[in-house]
Amino acid sequence: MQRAIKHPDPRPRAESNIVPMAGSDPVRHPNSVAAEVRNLRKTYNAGTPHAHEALKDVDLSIRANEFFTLLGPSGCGKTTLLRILGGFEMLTSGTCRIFGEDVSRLPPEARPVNTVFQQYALFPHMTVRRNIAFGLEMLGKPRAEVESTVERMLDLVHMTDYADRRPDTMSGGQRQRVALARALAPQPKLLLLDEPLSALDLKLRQKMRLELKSLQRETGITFIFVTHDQEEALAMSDRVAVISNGHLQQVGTPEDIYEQPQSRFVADFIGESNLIEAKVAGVTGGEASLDIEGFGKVHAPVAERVEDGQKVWLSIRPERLVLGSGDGQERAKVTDRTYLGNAVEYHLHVGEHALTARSPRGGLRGRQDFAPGDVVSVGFEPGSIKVLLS
Amino acid sequence: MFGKSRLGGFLAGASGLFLLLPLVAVIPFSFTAKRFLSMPDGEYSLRHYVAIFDPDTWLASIGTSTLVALLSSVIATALAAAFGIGIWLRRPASGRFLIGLVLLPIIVPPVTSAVALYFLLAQIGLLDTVPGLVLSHVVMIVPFAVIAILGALSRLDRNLELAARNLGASQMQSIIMVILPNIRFGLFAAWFVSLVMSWEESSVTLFVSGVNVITLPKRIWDNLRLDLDPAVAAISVIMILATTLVILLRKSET
Amino acid sequence: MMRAQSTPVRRYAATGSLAMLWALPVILTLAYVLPFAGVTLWSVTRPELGLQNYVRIFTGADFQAIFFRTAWVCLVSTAITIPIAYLLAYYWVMGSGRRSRLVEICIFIPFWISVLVRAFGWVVILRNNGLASDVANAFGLGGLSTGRNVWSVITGMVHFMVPFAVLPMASVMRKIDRRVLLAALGLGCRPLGVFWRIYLPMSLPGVFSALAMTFIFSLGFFVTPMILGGGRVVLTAETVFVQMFQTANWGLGAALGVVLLVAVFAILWLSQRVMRIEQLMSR
Amino acid sequence: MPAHISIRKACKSFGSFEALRNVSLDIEKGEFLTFLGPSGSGKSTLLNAIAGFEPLSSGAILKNGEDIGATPADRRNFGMVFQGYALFPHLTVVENIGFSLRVRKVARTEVEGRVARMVDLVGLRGHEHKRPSALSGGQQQRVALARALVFEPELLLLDEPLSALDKNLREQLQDELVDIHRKTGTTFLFVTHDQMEAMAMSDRIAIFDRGRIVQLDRPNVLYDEPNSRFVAEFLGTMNTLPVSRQRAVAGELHAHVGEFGVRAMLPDAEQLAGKPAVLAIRPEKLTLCRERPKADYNLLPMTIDGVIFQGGTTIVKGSAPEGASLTLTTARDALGNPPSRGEQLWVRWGHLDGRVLAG
Repeated sequence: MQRAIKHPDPRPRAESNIVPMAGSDPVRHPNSVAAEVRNLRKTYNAGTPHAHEALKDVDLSIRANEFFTLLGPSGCGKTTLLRILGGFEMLTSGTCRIFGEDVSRLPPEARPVNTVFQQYALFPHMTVRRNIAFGLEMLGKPRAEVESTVERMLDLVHMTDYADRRPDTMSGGQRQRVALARALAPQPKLLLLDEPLSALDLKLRQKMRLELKSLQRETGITFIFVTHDQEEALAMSDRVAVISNGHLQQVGTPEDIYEQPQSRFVADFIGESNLIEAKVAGVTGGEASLDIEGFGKVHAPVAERVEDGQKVWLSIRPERLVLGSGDGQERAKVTDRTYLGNAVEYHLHVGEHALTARSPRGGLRGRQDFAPGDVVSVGFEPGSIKVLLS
Repeated sequence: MFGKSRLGGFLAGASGLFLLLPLVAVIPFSFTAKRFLSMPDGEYSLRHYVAIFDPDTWLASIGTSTLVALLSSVIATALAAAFGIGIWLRRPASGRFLIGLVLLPIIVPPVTSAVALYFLLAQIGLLDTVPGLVLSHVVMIVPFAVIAILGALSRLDRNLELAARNLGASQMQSIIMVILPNIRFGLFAAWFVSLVMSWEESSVTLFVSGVNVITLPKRIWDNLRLDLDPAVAAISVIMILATTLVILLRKSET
Repeated sequence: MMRAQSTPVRRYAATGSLAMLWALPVILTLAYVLPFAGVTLWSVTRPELGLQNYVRIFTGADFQAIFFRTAWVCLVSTAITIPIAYLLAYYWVMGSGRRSRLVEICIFIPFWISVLVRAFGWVVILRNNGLASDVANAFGLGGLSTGRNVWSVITGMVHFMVPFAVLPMASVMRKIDRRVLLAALGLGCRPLGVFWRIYLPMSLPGVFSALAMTFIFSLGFFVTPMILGGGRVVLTAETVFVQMFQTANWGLGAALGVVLLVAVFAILWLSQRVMRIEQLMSR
Repeated sequence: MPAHISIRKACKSFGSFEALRNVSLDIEKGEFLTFLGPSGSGKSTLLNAIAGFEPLSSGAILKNGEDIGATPADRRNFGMVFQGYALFPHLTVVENIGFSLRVRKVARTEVEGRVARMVDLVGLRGHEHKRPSALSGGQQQRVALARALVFEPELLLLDEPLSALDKNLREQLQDELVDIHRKTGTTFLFVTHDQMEAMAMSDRIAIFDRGRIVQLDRPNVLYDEPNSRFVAEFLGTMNTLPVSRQRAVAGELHAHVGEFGVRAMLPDAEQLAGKPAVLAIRPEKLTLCRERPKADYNLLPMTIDGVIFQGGTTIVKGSAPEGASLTLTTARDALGNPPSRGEQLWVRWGHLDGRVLAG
């Protein structure tokens, strides 16, 4: 697909960095940096009483060919960051580079970047075919090439049968595919996706996750995906950046983010977590002994320096709590049981703390079932306790 | 990013000025000291403002216009509210047709409406009477009230009425306790628009009244047709100022 | 499921709501639609039974001249009104805060002011020895004819129509999703191109309704031409007035009213056809 | 004794569209019953008919054996929580809650007392004099609930009341709703299209499809013993394997998927006579193995197509013989290191875990 860029591109961006050198297409190069922001700040209404800092000193670099996700609750700044990359929003300070070129001052139409918008923003007065051709026509591609690329795109997103329909006659999933095709047709080096799945229903959303991921693999284009849905982020991404309140909280692979959260925010936002306050009762080697009030002592590895008596937070995932019949030492009372089909969720009272445990049903192993009022023992799978300082 | 072009901005500014020009141009003429319409030649006077208070001519017409406008706007608003709520509640199959019917007086050329109303009032002997004028005004302004009320109702959650019924309110109770309070701004807008429209109504009024009943627009019309009395300028300035004030006040509220 | 919306409640609805619904249509039918039927009757019975009024209207050279003048004035004033209104609507909807507020005030002050007062304003400016000729004299353009002529009438009509034409355009423009414009920019289209290729086509439905409205309104125009034309630029609507009250020719006036109404409905029908065709055509 | 609420042969059509086709059902006093189905399946139509907003085309609605089909909505005494709440925007919280008592002309002091008790029940202390627009989504939801319960209705109808809320709040309010149901003892009739919500809250669930109730039972029965592919797939993910050479042997089905033998319980051999069948297995019942396990049946090779990390669990997608695609969920570290795309593995399952469905 990338080979298709043969015709001189009339836009200024063409001269600067597209000219493909034999064998070193920058888009395909696995180690190059696709997008990079340094000390990025964005303040709305600066200098007025309504000043609002949407992004505070963000440093981030996104590798080429990566499926990268910006994840955070609504209003955290992730969409602002995406809009700055797309050129729809001016940054207040810092730099923003795309494939090495400083684009901080470039208007959106001069950036090698395309965007899939939240409600798709398809042109309602044009057919699917004309929507997809739009970006190619803007590049001044010859007619024959436009037509063949459009056909290829229609095929890629399985919309050939709908080529002459208008967007308002199509379902959400179909519009979604057209928006993708339109954004991919001009072969951008970077594709920005602004919560593109949020308007779809659950089953369709799950299906589109897989389609998006395989589309990214097939085209090799760097995807920057914005979402507030952590499940979506974990399922599709090569790496995830968790953003909260304009700050970058943590960047890593989905496994990293889930297994090694570095703050209470990340532990709580990504998946479910039991967060328990504890006091450090001693450190030996890399392992701390931690005192949970009303429960007892537990042991967990600590990476950072902690001192005796320091208050810390423990994060334990519900599926890593092991419940047994109540003959152990650690007693907990089941207060509620919720049936979830493929799992059962128990709400427990352990001393002062309310915990949630989830026990998958099925498989070949039998699992014990408990009812509200039962007294059970609580154990932790080894390595399941994560010590958090903030 | 959009709406920032210089040339476009200049042209839009020029268009805006074109709209305000005749309104501003009237102002100096109202202060002329002469008896006829002219620029004040270094001599300013308020005599034409004083003339407005002549109880036999201008003041009488202002009184007539006020009476007719108040009556017809209240009647039009009540009818429009009943109609709008009826459509909203019952959603009759003939809804589109009925709405088209009550909006007719906007679409039909005013002279045609005027001829029809002239015919009606001539038949029932109400030509050149206040009741006849009120009836004509109600017909002409009711579409504006209907538009305002249907607009307010379209923003109203249908479930509100179902909720009220479900909680034990009868249909009348739910209209009075739930629907009307929630379209109160639409009701006010409907009343206000019809008040202004009736106050300004000139085309039909010229046909169906003019000897015994003389509204303010009719008196202005006569003056413009016969001699150009500067009192018209004074009246105009007052109306322009009042309108501007209301618009600016409303803007500063929002 | 669309039909699901239309039946609930009906069975349990009280007769009260039925009376509320029908009060206005019944009154309007009695006070407006039926009298119009009477007018139609007048047009074929006065002064005597027959179609002579219509024959007179469509064959008389005087009436033909009036119709031709009316159509010409309507076309010209519509053609001037639409671009001005589009510009104002665009800046009202898309302009930055201050600019948008200024435009809004410029639109709404004249909108709420009586057509008589506005016509009077133009009389002051355009009459012989008025402001415009003073200004023209000051620039040494002494011979510039202003006063009561067709251009005065058109000026006044445009001034009256612009605020009305702004409203339907602005309401369509307001519904244009700004992300669609951003999408076009992002696909490499320059801002001016975005306007021509995306914004203008998407705002066309508003332009069409403004067109139909302006044309219909100007057909029925009556007060403005009479004041600014001063009897020298007689249009169809004014002729109705003259026939009814100055020559007491009720049958002829009624027939003209019927003709105007038919013309208006023809335009409405045509404009709806155009809208439908516009929707069918894929660009 | 007649059932609390009975629906008898309810039909409803809108023009040519049949929204309800011959639906019958009994609602027991005090239960939490959920109507679950995709949009347009008829669940809301039936709810509206019960509420009295929409008359049935034919059929009857009985309350304690008495036909209430002709009773208008304001005389039925059923509470309702609307989608989007339909709170009266011009009234404060207490005025909203007290509305039904005011139209019933209940004495003022009594209204105040009952409203105050509802305010406590739903935890809205301190918000009594706010307008709905000043409340959060969760608080509005609570007002709607209090408003519908204050006149002690015999039946509370809830029309997708949680659909407008975000996930965390929704889960919290699910717990609160179940709690309030327990405290008041009112019969709850809940409509939703969210199967997780339905399973977490309900005593019984009626599953709607194209105007019919296709299955009505307790949540765990529906999940474990669905009577159709529709129910199975609507309640979570279900793998379906096309089987061949099927025969019934002593209450079991013996069949093949390609070359591999499979077995499953078959309580009712009649139901399948002559029809093509599929073997349905929930993703969590499949176990993934790197080595071929020692078993004669219920064992298939699988090529991994994709691995989707979901935090607590991992979803593995792959293809099995006969073009079947399989989805399974495993604990994160069930295999040591996670499987990779293209890898060949084995899946197995217990013979109580598969179900035979007509396909």
